[in-house]
Amino acid sequence: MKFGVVVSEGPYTHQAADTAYHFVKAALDKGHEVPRVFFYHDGVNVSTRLSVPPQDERHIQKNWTELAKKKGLDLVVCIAAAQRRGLLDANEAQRQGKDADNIAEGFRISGLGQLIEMGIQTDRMVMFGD
Amino acid sequence: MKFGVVVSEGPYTHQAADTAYHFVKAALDKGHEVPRVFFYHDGVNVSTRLSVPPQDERHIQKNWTELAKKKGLDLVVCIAAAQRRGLLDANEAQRQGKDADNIAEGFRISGLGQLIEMGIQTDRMVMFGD
Amino acid sequence: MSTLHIVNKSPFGHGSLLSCINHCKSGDAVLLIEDGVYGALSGSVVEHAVTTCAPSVSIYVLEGDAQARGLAPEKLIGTVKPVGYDGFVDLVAESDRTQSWL
Amino acid sequence: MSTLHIVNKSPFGHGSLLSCINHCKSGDAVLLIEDGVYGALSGSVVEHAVTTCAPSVSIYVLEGDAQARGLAPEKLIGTVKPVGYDGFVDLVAESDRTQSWL
Amino acid sequence: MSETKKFLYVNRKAPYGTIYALESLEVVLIGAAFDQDVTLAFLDDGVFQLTKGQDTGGIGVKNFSPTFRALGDYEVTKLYVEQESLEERGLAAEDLQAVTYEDEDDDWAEKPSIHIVSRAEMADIMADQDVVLSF
Amino acid sequence: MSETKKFLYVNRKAPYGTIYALESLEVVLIGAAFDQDVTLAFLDDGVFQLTKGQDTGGIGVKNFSPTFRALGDYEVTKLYVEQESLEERGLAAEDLQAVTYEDEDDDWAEKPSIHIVSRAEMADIMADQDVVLSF
Repeated sequence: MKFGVVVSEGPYTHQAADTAYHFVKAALDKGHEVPRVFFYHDGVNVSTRLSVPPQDERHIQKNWTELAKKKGLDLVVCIAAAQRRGLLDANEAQRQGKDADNIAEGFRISGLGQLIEMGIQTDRMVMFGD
Repeated sequence: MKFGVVVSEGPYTHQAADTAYHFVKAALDKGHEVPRVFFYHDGVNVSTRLSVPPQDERHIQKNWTELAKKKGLDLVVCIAAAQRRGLLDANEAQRQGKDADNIAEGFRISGLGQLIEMGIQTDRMVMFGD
Repeated sequence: MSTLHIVNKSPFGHGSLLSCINHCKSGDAVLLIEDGVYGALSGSVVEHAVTTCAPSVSIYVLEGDAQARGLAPEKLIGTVKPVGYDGFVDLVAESDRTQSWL
Repeated sequence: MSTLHIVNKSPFGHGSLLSCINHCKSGDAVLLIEDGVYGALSGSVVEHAVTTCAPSVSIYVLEGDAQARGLAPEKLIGTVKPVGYDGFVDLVAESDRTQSWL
Repeated sequence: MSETKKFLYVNRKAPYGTIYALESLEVVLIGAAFDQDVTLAFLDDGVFQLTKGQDTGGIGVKNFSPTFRALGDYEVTKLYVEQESLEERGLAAEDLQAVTYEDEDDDWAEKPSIHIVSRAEMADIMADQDVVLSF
Repeated sequence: MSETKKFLYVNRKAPYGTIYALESLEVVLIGAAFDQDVTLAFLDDGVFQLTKGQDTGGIGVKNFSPTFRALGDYEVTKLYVEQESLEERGLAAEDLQAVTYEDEDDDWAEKPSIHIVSRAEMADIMADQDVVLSF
């Protein structure tokens, strides 16, 4: 079965990004497909590569990046939500005249249409948020 | 009178950073002092200079930076909360081996002791959060 | 020795306003801001809790937040007093401490 | 045609669980995750609402979240069924849709 | 894409205090281009999104309530508001702004998009969807 | 700094679902170095922070509940828990972990740091502070 997943809250602040991660891993382990994970609202903050959590804590962004690499996940960060909150990839930074970017490997910035498309193309959608 | 102010939530997601801004402006207009504003929890996200809100929306980070410049505010971003969430200044980025930084002008990163110190040295503390 | 309590959440989805009211002492003030302003609506299921909290406790509502949400003055509980950001500042200065019910 | 309702907030501070229960239909399932697991505590003020929602609605609690919060099995309402992340996945697959009460 | 699914947008949060209401509306507007069967549900504090007379001048935030009135142009015409949620908040139908659409199948007659429904009807609407998005 | 103020840390949120409980504890630990008069209040969902038997292995998040037991070493010895909040949640005093300190004024006798108080007593404690920090 194909699952679409939405993450709506930022890392560490809310548990949503953690629960979604464990859910996606369990779904893949059971042989389901997770063609896309969509990060919306504060969920876009998961994608920053500048996070430096304490040594004894999980590294939420790295967990997602590694899972994406291993399983070929499509991690999509909503562009509108990301712009407001200061999450940019190199292209966006150049286009907006910003001197730095902060998106981690494994995440890509795209539009809200990708969320709707995920709803159409998957069998189930699960939202994790606040 | 001296007011200390704490902002505990991120920009746009919650109204806290806006309400705090209007409160600080009103306090200064009435002749009070606001020696420090402390950004904690997701409040540290206010300090990113990479935010690109829609043209017809307020620019929360710029509002704070300009108010700080005009009135000499001390905008302190909690280092522990900032590290988790991927907010770094140039020094921190170098120290952590990160290839980019994102703190805006007018904000400085420092420790939680600055919050306690603010509580000791001001007459009133007001917290804005979720 | 009085406290300014600040409530910023809707009382219909969150327990903050009721918890605040249950911990108020005579002479305290409660300021409703942000989504907290809905607590000032007359005719709601929390109106009784708000009105029986007064008169020993004064209830204020931040005007800009009430207007943003379309709460016209005639929709508000009669004893609730509207204040602007400047009135908010005065309330903080006049109280001995503030407590935000986050 | 059944729905898996997912509740992630404590029912003591937030209205989500009660609102969810009020919108459940016979045959639906409710999964309590994150701070929502507190809704499975026996002896609490929301126990009655949870137990009268069943038996036509099944209530599940995410084990890892319950253990993290120190909710031992004997503290939970007897009819609530614990599931792991794999059971969560099965519940999603077996239902026709999920609805998160954020 | 030829498949048509029933999308329900569930709005349970008040406007302005948090961004969810605004960002929900952004999804609805983008989603309208996908020709799906779209319904919006307003319950709990979500009913506050539709109150009339919203004026955000005093808080320096953009007033997005007029955008609801544009939904008809995007063929989003089913907005269900829960009666019990209104009553608990001391609100009635007349406290909500008018949102209408022009019905192309009925000589472009102007019709209301907002329908007040009972909690039981809302539960039926929720149970009749393919995809439920919560904000 | 010679001035001593009364600091109250108000904890009203559950642990793990959000970070407030953990980041509150980080403030308390740093604040302990400032030699102020520190009190912690646990009410509403905040009482869940002190439950015993927390085991976060299944969710991959750090278990910070043992840190409360270290507060005595930082001379943070006043933890007030509201009785009514416990009861509403089906909890009793024995569901909380033991937190103690060694009283240097009483021959280092081990004493409980946690005190169960009524809602009215909690209101009195809140009204007796200089600075109230809410988490």
